[in-house]
Amino acid sequence: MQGFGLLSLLIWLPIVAGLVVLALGERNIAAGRWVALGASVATLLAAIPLATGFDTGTASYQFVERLPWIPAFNSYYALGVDGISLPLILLTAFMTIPVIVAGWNVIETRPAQYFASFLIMEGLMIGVFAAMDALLFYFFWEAMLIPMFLIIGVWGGPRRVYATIKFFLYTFFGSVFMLVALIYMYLKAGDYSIASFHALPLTLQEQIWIFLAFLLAFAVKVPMWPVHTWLPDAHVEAPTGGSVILAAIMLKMGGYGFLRFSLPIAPDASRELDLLIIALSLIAVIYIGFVALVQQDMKKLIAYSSIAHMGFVTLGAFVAYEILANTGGTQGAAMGMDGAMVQMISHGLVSGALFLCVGVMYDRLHSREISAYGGVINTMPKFAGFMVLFALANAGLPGTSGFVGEFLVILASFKANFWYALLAAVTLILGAAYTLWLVKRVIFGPVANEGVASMKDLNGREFAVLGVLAVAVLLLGVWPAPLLEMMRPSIENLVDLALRTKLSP
Amino acid sequence: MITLAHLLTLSAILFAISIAGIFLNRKNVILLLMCVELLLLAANFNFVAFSRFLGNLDGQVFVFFVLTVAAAESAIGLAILVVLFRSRRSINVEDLNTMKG
Amino acid sequence: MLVQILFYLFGAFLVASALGVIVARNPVHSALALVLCFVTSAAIWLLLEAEFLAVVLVLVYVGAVMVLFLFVVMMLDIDLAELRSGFTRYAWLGWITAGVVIVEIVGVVTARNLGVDVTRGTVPLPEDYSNTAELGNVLYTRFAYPFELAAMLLLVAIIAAIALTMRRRPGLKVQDVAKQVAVRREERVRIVKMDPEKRP
Amino acid sequence: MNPNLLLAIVLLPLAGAIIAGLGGRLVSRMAAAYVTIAGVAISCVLSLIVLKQIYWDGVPAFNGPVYTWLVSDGVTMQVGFLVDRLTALMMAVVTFVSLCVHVYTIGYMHDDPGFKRFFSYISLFTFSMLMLVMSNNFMQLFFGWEAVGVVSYLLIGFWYTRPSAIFANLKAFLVNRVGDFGFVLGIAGVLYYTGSLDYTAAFEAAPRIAQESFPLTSTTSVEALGLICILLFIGAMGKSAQVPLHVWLPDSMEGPTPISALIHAATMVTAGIFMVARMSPLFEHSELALNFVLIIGATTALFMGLLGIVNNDIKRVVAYSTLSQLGYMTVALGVSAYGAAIFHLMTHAFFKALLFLAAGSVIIGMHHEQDMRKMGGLAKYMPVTAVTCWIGALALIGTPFFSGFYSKDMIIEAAAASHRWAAPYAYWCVLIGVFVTALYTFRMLFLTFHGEERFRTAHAHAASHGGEGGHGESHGSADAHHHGGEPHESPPVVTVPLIALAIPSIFIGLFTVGPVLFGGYFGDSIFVLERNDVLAELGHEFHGPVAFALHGFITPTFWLALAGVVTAWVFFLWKPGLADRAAEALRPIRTILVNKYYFDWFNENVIARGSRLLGRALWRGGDQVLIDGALVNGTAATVGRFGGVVRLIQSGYLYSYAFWMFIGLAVLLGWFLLRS
Repeated sequence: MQGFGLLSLLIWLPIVAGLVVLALGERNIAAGRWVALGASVATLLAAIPLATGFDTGTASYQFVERLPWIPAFNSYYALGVDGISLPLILLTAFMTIPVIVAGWNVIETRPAQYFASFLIMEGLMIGVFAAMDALLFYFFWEAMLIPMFLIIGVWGGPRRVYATIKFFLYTFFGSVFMLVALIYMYLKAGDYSIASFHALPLTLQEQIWIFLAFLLAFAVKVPMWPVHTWLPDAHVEAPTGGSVILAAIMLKMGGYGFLRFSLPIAPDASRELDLLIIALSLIAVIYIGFVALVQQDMKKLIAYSSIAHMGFVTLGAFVAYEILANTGGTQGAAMGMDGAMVQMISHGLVSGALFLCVGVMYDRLHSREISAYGGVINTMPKFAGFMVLFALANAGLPGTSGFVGEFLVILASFKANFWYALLAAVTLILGAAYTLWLVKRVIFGPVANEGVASMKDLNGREFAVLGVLAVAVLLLGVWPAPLLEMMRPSIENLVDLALRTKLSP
Repeated sequence: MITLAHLLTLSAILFAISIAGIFLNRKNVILLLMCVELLLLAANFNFVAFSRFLGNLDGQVFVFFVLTVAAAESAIGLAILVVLFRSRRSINVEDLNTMKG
Repeated sequence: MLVQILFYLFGAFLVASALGVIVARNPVHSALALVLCFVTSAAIWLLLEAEFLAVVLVLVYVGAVMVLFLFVVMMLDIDLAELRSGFTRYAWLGWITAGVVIVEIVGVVTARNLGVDVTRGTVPLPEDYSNTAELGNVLYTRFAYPFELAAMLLLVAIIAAIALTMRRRPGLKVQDVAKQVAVRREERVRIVKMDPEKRP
Repeated sequence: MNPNLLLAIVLLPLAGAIIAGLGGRLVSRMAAAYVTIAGVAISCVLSLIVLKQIYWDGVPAFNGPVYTWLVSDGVTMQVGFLVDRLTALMMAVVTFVSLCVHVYTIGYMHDDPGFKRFFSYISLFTFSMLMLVMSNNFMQLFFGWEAVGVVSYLLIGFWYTRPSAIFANLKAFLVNRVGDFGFVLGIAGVLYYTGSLDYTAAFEAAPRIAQESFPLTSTTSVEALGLICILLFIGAMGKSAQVPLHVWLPDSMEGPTPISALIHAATMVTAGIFMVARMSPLFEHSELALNFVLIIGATTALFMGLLGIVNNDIKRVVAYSTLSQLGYMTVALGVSAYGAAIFHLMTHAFFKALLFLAAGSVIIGMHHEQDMRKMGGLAKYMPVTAVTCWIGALALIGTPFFSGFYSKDMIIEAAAASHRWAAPYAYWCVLIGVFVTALYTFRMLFLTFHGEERFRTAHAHAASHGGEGGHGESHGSADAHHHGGEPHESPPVVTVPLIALAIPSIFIGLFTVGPVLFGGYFGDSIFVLERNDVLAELGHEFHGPVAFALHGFITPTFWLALAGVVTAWVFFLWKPGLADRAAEALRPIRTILVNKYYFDWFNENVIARGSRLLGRALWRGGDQVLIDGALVNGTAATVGRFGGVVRLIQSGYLYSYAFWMFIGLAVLLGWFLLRS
């Protein structure tokens, strides 16, 4: 029980701070901003002991807290963290600071509420990752939508209402089926704790229905191929901060859900339907890769590239069964899941940074169209350096974090089937194509118009934000060992859970 | 010898005619109210028939109450009619469609 | 046997007058047809030895309600020409459905005898049986409470009808006795001090 | 050999790059130059020491980890060094050529605003190349592979304001990425069979993998080692610009000349050759792969050389010659004469760097004029450049006693001696290649240094730039400022490296052919099966370099080379008109050559435009119409329409309500009746 209350602190500190900022209101927004920044930095500092105190020896939950929440449903306010959720919590804490700093004086309309909603969302997101109780998970999962809905809805671009309603309905539609599955399992298991769900014996038919319910909820969040069309709209219309948080953290909910719920709870159904998921992921990688190639709007292009990258996450998570079928051994299954996890973290950093870059340019020229820019390197050399670095990371350059995840997933999927690896590896070409073509049209070349000529280079605040992210991307690319070491026991435990069968012989 | 079937058939006919009267009529609201009276009469018919054939007086008592309700209903119906006439100058059914969806 | 013939006679009369109510062009004619309906059904009820109700029917309905209808029809100077627009275009559809419903109700009643033996005759009544006495006996004992309620209902109906239709026509010079009595001296008398003036 | 020494060799250029690159105002222009040059110089000296230790002092090869990159699912991936004789040689070549280029750049880039940035890039390049060469596992090899790709991307697009430069660097990076696509699959294959990414594990497992067959589809399966080696070779094709993936090298001439010399002649392009030599234990066990390599190499050697004849941009001619020489090296690899390939790689590095720098010096002299048709008779004005260029040309075409001869002839004879299935085809391609090489090299020499001075008449109609001869050469270079003024010899800081490179171009072959090829220099770093060891057979008749050179005079290659020179002399010096008439006569062939076998057209139209069309179709058709239109907005629209219909029932008329009630009653009764 060491570090009792740390997780609750991590969840409720930002939420309370958000309320304080809200209370401070628009008049003394200056104080509000500093409170917001202080709170997010405090959350990160509070997360440090979580990381250092984390025992990488065991796969069991740590920093566990358990209070009765709704006795009627036998549901507990149970929090705990293990190798899978810890990196994501750290990513959430880490990414909120750049978002707040990025939106410092850029947001004019109702800034207090802007910062408040981000802080509250940070708390809720950490709650999603830390919840050990399914009902609590669902509570945070749905609550998290509201701030995002407001952020896109209030501070978004011209078509924000359409985008935010589409975003909300899409995600909500998916997660309602998940609630049905959770209730069904509660009725069978007696309580809502995820651990008991993992152990709950289920027939194949039940498992398939539950798996499909989870699939719908998480596929929308990932987003997987057919249900992905909300993401480009949401990104295009969201303000810079919103886009960063949406890309950096909210897309990981789907991946986390697959690893935490679908695989352990419905292993046999996963084995039956893994080809479906692999097919969808490969489609996401290639289909979306081509679609990203022809985008004219920078944010849409990066949004589509996130979908392609998240295709790797789902591929990595579900390749274990095919490896078992093909090689008979489980060697490589854990590598796939490692790759999926690292890809999530690195994608959070890289696409978050790319959105910040687009935000920096948007603050100066108020346009997201690629055609509006050209030769930005001439007037903003420092910014161009960062942009090229993040673009290369997005294209998966070794030495940056983008490469680690893709490399591991490709290696693992080769074990499953040569053609999976081949199709997945296509992303090397497509990824480089659309990202560097964007860079060519926007960054390189002669100065396109007087708008670009008038752009000033990065100011201190932006330089700090992008600098921190660049260091993170390079550090994770050059030395990913500690992150993988942190996840190893939990991933191995997850592989055992996923590959066992729940059907009594 | 009159059997229950005869009476029930008769009241069914009355019932159907009154309903037909309601939706066939394009003329005026008064006819509507009259058809409602006729409807209630058909209902009373059944009450009396069953009370007589089952030898239980409750049916007939209930006819009483149906009568009171019918009276109250027609009174208020006509009052509404009068107010309607004052404001609309016509009680043609075709004009009364402001509650359209 | 006579009862049978009478019943069919009255039945026919009843249906004819019901149709008359609907088909009549002039609302007054349809009101009168409705009166005929009530009277014939009272007659049939007499056949069923429910004489008290028959009489009540005639008194209450024909006496009060139909009179009210006629009164309203007469009062509102409805331009009859406009009313004669007749039935809707697809009136035949209406009749067909009415027919279908009749057949269905009869079918339901006879085919699925609802747990009641429909072909039985009426229960023979004892010699000194008086429908009114029986009714009175039952009405004021078991049904006293609903009886009061019915009375209250009628009261409410009366007030509602009056509230709806009562209007003060503007410009009527009407004496308001209450106000006249409540007048005070100051409102009516005013003493004015003036200087004496010479006659021109 | 302690690891810190190796670490120093690798990290010094990196440190120099970071200081020069990110120094900003703290580091002045010249300071940046000196820092990077110092870094590379020290690492060059250290690598020479390592070469001495390995070769002369007999220090055992070093193979150890530096740090663990990551551990995933029992597979430990680490950054580590494997320094044996092969690596030592490569390190020496890379650092020496890089040093020369660093020095040369001071002169060449003297008045360029991106001076510091350029220095940081080339020393970053040296760091990546060293990481690639010295790695002891596939992951770090891939890291070096891509890092080198990125730096060449940055360097080709160095003058980023030139649209043609940024088009060329994107093209280069994407074509390299196509190669890396195959490379990463090869690495995955190695991991699949050996469970680890280290070379040692892979080399030991090679015989076992050779027996296995890899199921490509449920029905067909292919020889496992063959598949892996071909996939790895695809990576090499991307990097060393072999036929289908060669399209980026000519365009990479958009970059400044020093990098054309450093990257696109001496070092980066040879990474592919080095990799295949390093993977010799794998390649040796797979005939399928070696035949594949042989065919690709031979095709590149011959057909790329032909392109050199029709091109008029001096740098592009040298680029095509690099392509064809890379083809020669690949042929050497194909016939299992890995030693010869590396040996040719080394000698080629020197004289090709020399030719590039000489071309660079000509370009400076002609004030950034690259079109040979506007040169001529420069020998009088630029004697040193002319002489060194002559030396480079003679070495290139393989005149006996020059270094080129030893390595190229060795390859030709190895191809002749090898009894591999595709060897005869390779032998003939390589043989004809000698004639073609001589033709285009001396065409270049005669057009630039001899013949009548065309640059004067050029000023008269300076405007008519375009003209025939390789469309797409519109090199409106940003710094092509003034064309006037007499051609002048380049400053010493340019000519000194020329001379420094000219000396090894002549003698290095002579001195090193014996010990390197036949003295068992490579020892265990290159593994060759007995039956394939072509070099061993050649070794028997080899009695010293001089004898070999004399013997060279009577071999067909010498006469072919001479014929090439004579034809070049006839066409371009004696009767210049003859060249145009010949061009007319062979019009159809000429157009094919001018369009570079339509590779560029194919890439741009079929692949690039095709994928854009596919992308637009998928986006418009898939996302917007199908998913968004039908599913998302579609459902919303249908709900709206349905509401519209239902609304009609609320007509407001009393009778219609009654009617619907009545219908409902009728239906219910009917159902009740039917059910009974």
